[in-house]
Amino acid sequence: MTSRVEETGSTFEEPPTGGPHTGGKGVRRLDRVVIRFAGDSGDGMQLTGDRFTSETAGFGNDLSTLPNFPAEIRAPAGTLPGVSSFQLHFADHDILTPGDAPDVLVAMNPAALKANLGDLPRGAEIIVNTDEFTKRALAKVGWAADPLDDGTLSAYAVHPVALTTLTVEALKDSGLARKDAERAKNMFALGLLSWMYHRPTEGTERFLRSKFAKKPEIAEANVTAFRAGWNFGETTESFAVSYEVAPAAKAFTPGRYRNISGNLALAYGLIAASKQSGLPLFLGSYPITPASDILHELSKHKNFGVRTFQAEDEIAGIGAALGAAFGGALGVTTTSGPGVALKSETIGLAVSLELPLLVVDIQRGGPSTGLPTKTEQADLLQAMFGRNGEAPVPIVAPASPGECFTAALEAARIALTYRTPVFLLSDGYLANGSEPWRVPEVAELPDLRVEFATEVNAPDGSGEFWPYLRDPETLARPWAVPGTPGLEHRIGGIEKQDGTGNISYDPANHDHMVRTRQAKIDGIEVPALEVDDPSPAFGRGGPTADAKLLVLGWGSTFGPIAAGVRRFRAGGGKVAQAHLRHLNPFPANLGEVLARYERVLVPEMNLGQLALLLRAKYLVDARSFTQVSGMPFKAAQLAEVIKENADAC
Amino acid sequence: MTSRVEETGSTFEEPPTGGPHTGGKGVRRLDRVVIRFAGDSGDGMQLTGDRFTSETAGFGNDLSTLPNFPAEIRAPAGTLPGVSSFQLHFADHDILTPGDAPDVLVAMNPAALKANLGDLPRGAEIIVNTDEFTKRALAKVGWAADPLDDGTLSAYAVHPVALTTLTVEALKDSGLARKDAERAKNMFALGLLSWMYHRPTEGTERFLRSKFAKKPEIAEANVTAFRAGWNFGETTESFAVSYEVAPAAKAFTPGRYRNISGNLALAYGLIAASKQSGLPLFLGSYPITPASDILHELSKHKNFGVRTFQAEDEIAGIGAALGAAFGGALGVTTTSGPGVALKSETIGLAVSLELPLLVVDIQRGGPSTGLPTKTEQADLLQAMFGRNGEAPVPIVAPASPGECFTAALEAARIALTYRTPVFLLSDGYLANGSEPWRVPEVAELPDLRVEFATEVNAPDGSGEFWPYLRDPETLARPWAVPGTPGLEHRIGGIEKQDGTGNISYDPANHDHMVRTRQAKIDGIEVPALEVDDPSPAFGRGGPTADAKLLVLGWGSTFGPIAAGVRRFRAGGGKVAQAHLRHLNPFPANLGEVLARYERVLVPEMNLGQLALLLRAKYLVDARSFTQVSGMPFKAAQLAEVIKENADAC
Amino acid sequence: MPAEIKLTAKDFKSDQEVRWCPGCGDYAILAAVQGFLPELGIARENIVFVSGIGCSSRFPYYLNTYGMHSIHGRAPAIATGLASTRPDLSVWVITGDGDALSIGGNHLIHALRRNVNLKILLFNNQIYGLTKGQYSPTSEQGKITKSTPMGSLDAPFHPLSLAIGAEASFVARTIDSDRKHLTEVLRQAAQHEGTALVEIYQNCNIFNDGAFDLLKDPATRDTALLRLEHGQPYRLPQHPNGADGEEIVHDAHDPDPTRAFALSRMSHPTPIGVLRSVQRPVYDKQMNEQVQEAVTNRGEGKLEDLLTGSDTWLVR
Amino acid sequence: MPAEIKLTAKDFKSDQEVRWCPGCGDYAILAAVQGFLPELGIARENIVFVSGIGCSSRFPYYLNTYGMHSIHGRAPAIATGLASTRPDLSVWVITGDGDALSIGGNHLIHALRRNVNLKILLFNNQIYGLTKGQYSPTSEQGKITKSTPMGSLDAPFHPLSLAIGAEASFVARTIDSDRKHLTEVLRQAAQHEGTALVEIYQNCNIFNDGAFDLLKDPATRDTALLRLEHGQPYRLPQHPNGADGEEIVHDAHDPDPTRAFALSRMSHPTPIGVLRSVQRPVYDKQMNEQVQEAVTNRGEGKLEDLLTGSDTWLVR
Ligand SMILES: Cc1ncc(C[n+]2csc(CCOP(=O)(O)OP(=O)(O)O)c2C)c(N)n1
Ligand SMILES: Cc1ncc(C[n+]2csc(CCOP(=O)(O)OP(=O)(O)O)c2C)c(N)n1
Ligand code: SF4
Ligand code: SF4
Ligand SMILES: [Mg+2]
Ligand SMILES: [Mg+2]
Repeated sequence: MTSRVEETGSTFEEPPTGGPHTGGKGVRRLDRVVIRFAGDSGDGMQLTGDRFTSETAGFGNDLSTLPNFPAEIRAPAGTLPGVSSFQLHFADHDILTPGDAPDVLVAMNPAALKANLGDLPRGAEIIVNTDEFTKRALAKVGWAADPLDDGTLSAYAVHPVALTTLTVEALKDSGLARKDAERAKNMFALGLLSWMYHRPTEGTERFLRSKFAKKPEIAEANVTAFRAGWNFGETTESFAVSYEVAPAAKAFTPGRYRNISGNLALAYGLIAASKQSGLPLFLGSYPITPASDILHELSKHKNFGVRTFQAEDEIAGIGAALGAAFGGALGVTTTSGPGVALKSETIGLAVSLELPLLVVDIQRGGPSTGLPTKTEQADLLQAMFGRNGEAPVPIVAPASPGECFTAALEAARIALTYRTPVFLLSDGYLANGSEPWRVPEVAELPDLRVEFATEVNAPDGSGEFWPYLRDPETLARPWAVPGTPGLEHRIGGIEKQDGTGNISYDPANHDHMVRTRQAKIDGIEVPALEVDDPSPAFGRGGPTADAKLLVLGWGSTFGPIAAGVRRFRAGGGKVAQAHLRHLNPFPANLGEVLARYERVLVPEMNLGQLALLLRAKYLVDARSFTQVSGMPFKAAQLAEVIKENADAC
Repeated sequence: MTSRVEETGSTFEEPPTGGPHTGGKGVRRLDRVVIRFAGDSGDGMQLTGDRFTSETAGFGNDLSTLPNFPAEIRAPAGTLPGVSSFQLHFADHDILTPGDAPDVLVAMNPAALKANLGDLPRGAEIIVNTDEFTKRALAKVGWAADPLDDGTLSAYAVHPVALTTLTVEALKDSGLARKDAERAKNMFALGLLSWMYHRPTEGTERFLRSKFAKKPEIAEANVTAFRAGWNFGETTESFAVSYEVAPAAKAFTPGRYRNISGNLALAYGLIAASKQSGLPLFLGSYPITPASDILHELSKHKNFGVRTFQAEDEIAGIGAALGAAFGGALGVTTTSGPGVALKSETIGLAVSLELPLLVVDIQRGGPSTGLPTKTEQADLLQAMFGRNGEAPVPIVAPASPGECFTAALEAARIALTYRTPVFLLSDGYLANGSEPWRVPEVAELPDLRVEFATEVNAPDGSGEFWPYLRDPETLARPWAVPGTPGLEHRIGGIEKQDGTGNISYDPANHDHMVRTRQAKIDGIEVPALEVDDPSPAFGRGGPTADAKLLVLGWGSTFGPIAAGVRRFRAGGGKVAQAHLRHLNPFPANLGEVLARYERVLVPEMNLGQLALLLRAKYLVDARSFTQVSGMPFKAAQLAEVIKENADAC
Repeated sequence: MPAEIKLTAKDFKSDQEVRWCPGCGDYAILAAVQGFLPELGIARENIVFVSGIGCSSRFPYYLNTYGMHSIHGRAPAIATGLASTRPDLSVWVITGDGDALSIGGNHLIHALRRNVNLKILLFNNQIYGLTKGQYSPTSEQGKITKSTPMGSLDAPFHPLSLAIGAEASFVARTIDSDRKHLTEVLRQAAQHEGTALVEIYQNCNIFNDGAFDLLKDPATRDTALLRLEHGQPYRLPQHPNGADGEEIVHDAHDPDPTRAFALSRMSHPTPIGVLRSVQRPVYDKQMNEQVQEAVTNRGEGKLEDLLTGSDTWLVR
Repeated sequence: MPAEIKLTAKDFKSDQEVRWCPGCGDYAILAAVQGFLPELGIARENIVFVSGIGCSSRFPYYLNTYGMHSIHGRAPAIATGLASTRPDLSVWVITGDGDALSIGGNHLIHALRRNVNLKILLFNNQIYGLTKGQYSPTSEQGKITKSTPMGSLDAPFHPLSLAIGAEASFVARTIDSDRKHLTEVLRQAAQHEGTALVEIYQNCNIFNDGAFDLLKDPATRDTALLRLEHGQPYRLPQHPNGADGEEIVHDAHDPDPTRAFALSRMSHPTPIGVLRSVQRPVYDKQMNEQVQEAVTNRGEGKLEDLLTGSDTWLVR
């Protein structure tokens, strides 16, 4: 998800050539593969996917992942609601999405097969754990006959493997109880797939040994199962060929890379912001899916001076963060939509106090409890307007997992410079999805140092300190932290006189303050919107672009939109693409960009929230294309819509 | 504020003629008067104003009032922040606002005089309580010299009266301590003004006797002071003339009238909705200014089966109301902006549960604690969007105090018909302001009876009950209340399968449910928007109106806007006016109405929230005129803006 | 409600597939409740279960009664509105240690103070289950969890101490695995007029497995548990000086909550059973009595009279 | 903080005009606090007052220290964040009976449980003042107010019982008009490490005048009040049977909260003074110790290392 190379969606092949590691077995080269691991919530599919991902990342492919699991911790074994899956797309060139449809499905039981079959294109390979295809298990998902031999799968290339039996067999000397031995079957599957796709193996073995350091016998069992899986592929007849996907060398700008998920990148971004600003990081948070992992990650890094406070509820979480900000810390609260609703009143207080504060919303399916583990973009208008009175708050939104890092720094910049709460809108797809990420040099990071007020400032020379005397440039008020002699002052949520900050019911002053708070946010400097428009004329001061359609998005839809745009262009289509990282205020050039195109298409995972803001502000007839299914867009689907809209121009 | 007669703003006079009740003193006839009573928070100005209002209402004038008081209970005596005032506009014709500027100011002390002087037009009459003009009192408000004799007031007609002394004098035989006697000085002032404007007196005397029934000596003292004030006007030389303002006969359609404030009308509307629906009324509420009076009023009427629950906080208030709704009650919660913010999450649950619920927001100055006792319209977008996920909620807004009654019934109609939470947006100005109100016949009131589900309904004939099987017309789901045999079911905030209501994580179903909930709200039937456009062509199927400007408002700005329109038309200007009572969904004809005019002007007491919705939905370049001062618009000011905009057409 | 209803546990099973982790203590509690409900002799349609959010709060879906799976921490507030308007119903609240004591703490203590007619079953597994294992307000100090890698710092609540401090009229404790005891406690809670809080020690075998093993293991439980029964004697633990603790006859009805409070602090042994059960005015009952009284004294409200009021005039 | 600071009450008066009703008990408390603060020997800039919303919560405006007038009920949460990041400050919370016990109940009990280093002054006037006189969670049952014309139904909280039930390490009660006693209690609260809850009976002469007259009237107060001092004996009230109540030596430091709880229930006489004051780990202190420990064990975090992690590869 780094540069802009073609993504065709086709999978070309070459005549088999013997690869080093195979005992004379056929090897094929592929440019990209989409694999989906699927099993019970208890089968460890997420772990399996994670491991395959790190090996793949380390190997140098570009990749993108899509974990997908139920809200229940362990829905009952063998049931459809209990199915958990992990999809991974990796390639020898840069890619943008986890893939529309799997080329390979690993199904650990009938439920996993049934739940995912619908997504498979004909010809896809299926690896099934035959041990689980018992009458009872089949009945549980409403299969009267066994799909493995009633022709249900005739359209696919099926590899039946007795994963459980083979795993238990491989571990017969491990001394483990059968039940425990069976647990390792996901590692057997991982080993098999690692062989099939020539993945490195050391990392996984290292990982298993450290993960189970306290239970060495378990560690060994998993390693053994993992190797057994590999050898099974290598030696048995069931698998005739294995596949090579070359590293995506040209997809990456030079540098050191790692694989990173959105929530991890966000946590790192917050720590970086703390370092760069020189302010201690304080997180006040209440656990909620899919935001909890940020709390978990930050609580690991106390040696960075990070303080994490697991509050009694969301209101206390943001309250404590605001209190910490009053004391001079970088105050952060992390949550998801329902938590934002609860924080609304306190966000309004922060607007009135004009203190820096980061409010991180990892959006999930709504309304209400909604779909806690699924993704959505439907909190944009809540972030814009979800408070009493006129209470504007800036909004930034990352476009990819890796961008969550920079978004955190940018949110901090705005909060600290303008003394305001700032929303960072991520979502479940970015939070749990991952991609290769170039590790930035610390030297590249922005300088976020702030100056606390240390001197009295009353213009009337009274020698008083005026907490609301504003910087004429930014309209920011001074930040005088407790402990600073002579600057003792009181602030609160009641309307106050501009300048002195004293309580004021004066009508003219209130009107002035309302407009000043708005002007401060409207005046925030944000980078101009970049447009990807290959039109020859474009950008070189020539006439307006010859592409007539602009596709404009925000947040996690970047990948699918860009992939859709590529496909359309690959077919010779003309379209421009732009993606907003700042939703409030908008980039200054947005209006002018919109005006350049005959038609503006806005794909969103909501009912058209950005479109509403664009229409209201620029009176442009922005067209919404919306999907609110809890799942990301698919590239093919967007390519279609882009075509329709381009043709209509 | 009833029909549509001219309001010129001029005050014509006639040669003095002896009126019956005056000892040969001059009497003048006026068509309208604006009086403002001003004093300390402790001086009882609100009570004084209320009494003058009822007498005036009973006398048959049209009237409109504007109470204005600080957030503190009793800010310290004699200080500017402590000043409390009550403005009353009454006339012999129908009027729309409490008046832009007072013709008469009653100032009980220097602070009251200083705080209000700026609002007085030259020539205005001022009645001051000279007893309070001591050095200390003057110093308190920063007056070195006494404005009564340093020429400060030369532009006005000043009546210095020793109100305190005269009151104490009048009560010397009452046996009251001087301190208590002084307390009655507001009644002395009321008596004096009642004489000046020929107000009836019996009502006030009856009122005082019942109010102080438990303390007869206090009652008598107040009555005595009241009469003393009257007689003072009648007998002394200080007042040469008194004024008559004839009843506003033609302003009122025939019927029985009473004076009513917005909060009282709203409380009555809720009780009426309960009666008309046959559902017991349950209010779950937490006190907050300016909404508390609805809680107070409803708690008086338990004999209507009304249950009021003073909750531990706003969240519990709406939670309890929602629980009551689940049980088959008419559930209501009342609050102001900060409370709405706290209720956001539960409103989202109500959207997901699709249960009827009324959320009443008496808007006040924001953001945060803001200006608790001042008015504002800045919660519109919070009501529209202040929840996680796509969670549409209908919104109704009354345009005058009396309309709060009908708005409550209309909100109940929508909630009960469509099984949805509904917002009712009133504000501080409507809540505390009052006007004459024609008491409706119960027979005129809408029939709000609902049918609870009593039968299983599964289309598959399974004999099950499906809680989300919708009415094809309204898309409303059945309301099956506990206690109904055979319809046992479970509902919750997690996404559910349409029809069965079972938990569902199915992507297609979620997309379907999100769109269905939206379609249900979009499909709500609301009355078409009426346009007041005197253009000859207009309405009679002729070409579009010849007025080029449409002034469109919502909520409490109706009065000032209509008054402004009148003034502009009085000057021969052409302008159309329309006022929205439904903000979500909009009336079906709104788009067509907007299209008819060259320009649309939207005055709001916020930064343009309705304008934003109009621009987004209709791509019309609606122009905002905004004032966010905590005070209502003035007619003159709007007449100006209307003129500018009309001229620009 | 029909005079004679004969229902069985099966009648209270809903058609929904139960989705807790295999081995979760919630299964045992569900079975016990389904087994107990028929005893109440209350028709299914007159029973309502309201829950918040958490693994435990999925409970209502599995019962064939009316039910609401609401939002996190708010069930007591929602149930208060329902119980206040529908005194004919038997209203139960299902909640977890996070749901009831963390985000929902305020609603819980106010429900207890008001003594609304609710039966609150608090599934205490001393962990946040649904969000995958953060420490909760009942987790022991120093607990290592995802959110507290160096150990939690907060002193846990004693839920029953908090309840008694909040004027609770009925507080009890029982254990998921002891069906007989659990059922007996439910029986007494159901009979109680007003808010009954029942803390149920529940094993989360995924994120906090074995938290209550000491109280369950046949080898240890007899010494680890103090079984309270009203009117029966119990012995206080040994004094530090080795002297025997005094023997006390348990009086659950003691108007003075002090003893019950002392019991709520004990951990070795851990008292189970009904610590406190006293009669005092019930909120929803009184609310409805006030309505009745108002009707009796002032007559059924007439809308005309209300709207007209006292101060009107006629326009012809 | 400078070694030697000599400040006077005047130094703690802000330039803001005090806006309470004439005669409000808040004036006396303000005077007492301004009179007491110099004693602390803490520089003004190192003292912070955080309040919620209510008449009482206007308090910080009148003190020349740092202050925040926040939102209704949330002061303890906000102060927790401040105290946790700034252990160098002396953080005080000002709250009312509605602010602390109604909307703010959850934050209060959790602050007490955590034992954050906060001094919480709860102005209990048993009424909602700022909203003009509705009953509060401490109003007596049956109270007639604007919102309860037929009398309130809720059993009031005993704030100190609730606090003790919530694991409070320091609870005390005093009276607005008794400056000497109020000051002495503030003194002990200030010395306490952890959360100190001080309930101050405060007269609202507008909406609940005379609520505490019995405890103030020289004629009645000596019998109506039970003045507690650590180490000093007090006598329990007479038994119903007329027998004298036993004499007990007050031990505020008793680790077992049972006796303090019993005292918190007493009303005739009403105990004032410090009911409970025990040492236990302080939340913010521990939080900072964990940070220290992490730094000591793992060294100051290095951003490069963090970002790089263990699993990287090079692209040339
Ligand atoms: C407003 C809100 N905040 C947070 C969450 C996330 N959440 C769901 S359940 C839960 C806590 C669960 O713990 P507990 O109440 O003990 O129930 P258990 O799962 O242990 O049975 C949390 C924090 C939520 N759903 N809603
Ligand atoms: C979120 C919110 N809800 C309600 C209110 C209204 N309100 C302000 S103060 C208050 C209660 C005041 O009572 P208390 O806390 O006892 O303080 P007091 O005025 O008696 O000192 C209420 C309900 C508010 N300001 N904010
Ligand atoms: S996570 Fe724990 S509490 Fe939740 S269902 Fe699984 S075992 Fe039960
Ligand atoms: S209303 Fe009561 S508490 Fe508030 S300032 Fe006045 S007297 Fe004090
Ligand atoms: Mg739990
Ligand atoms: Mg109070």
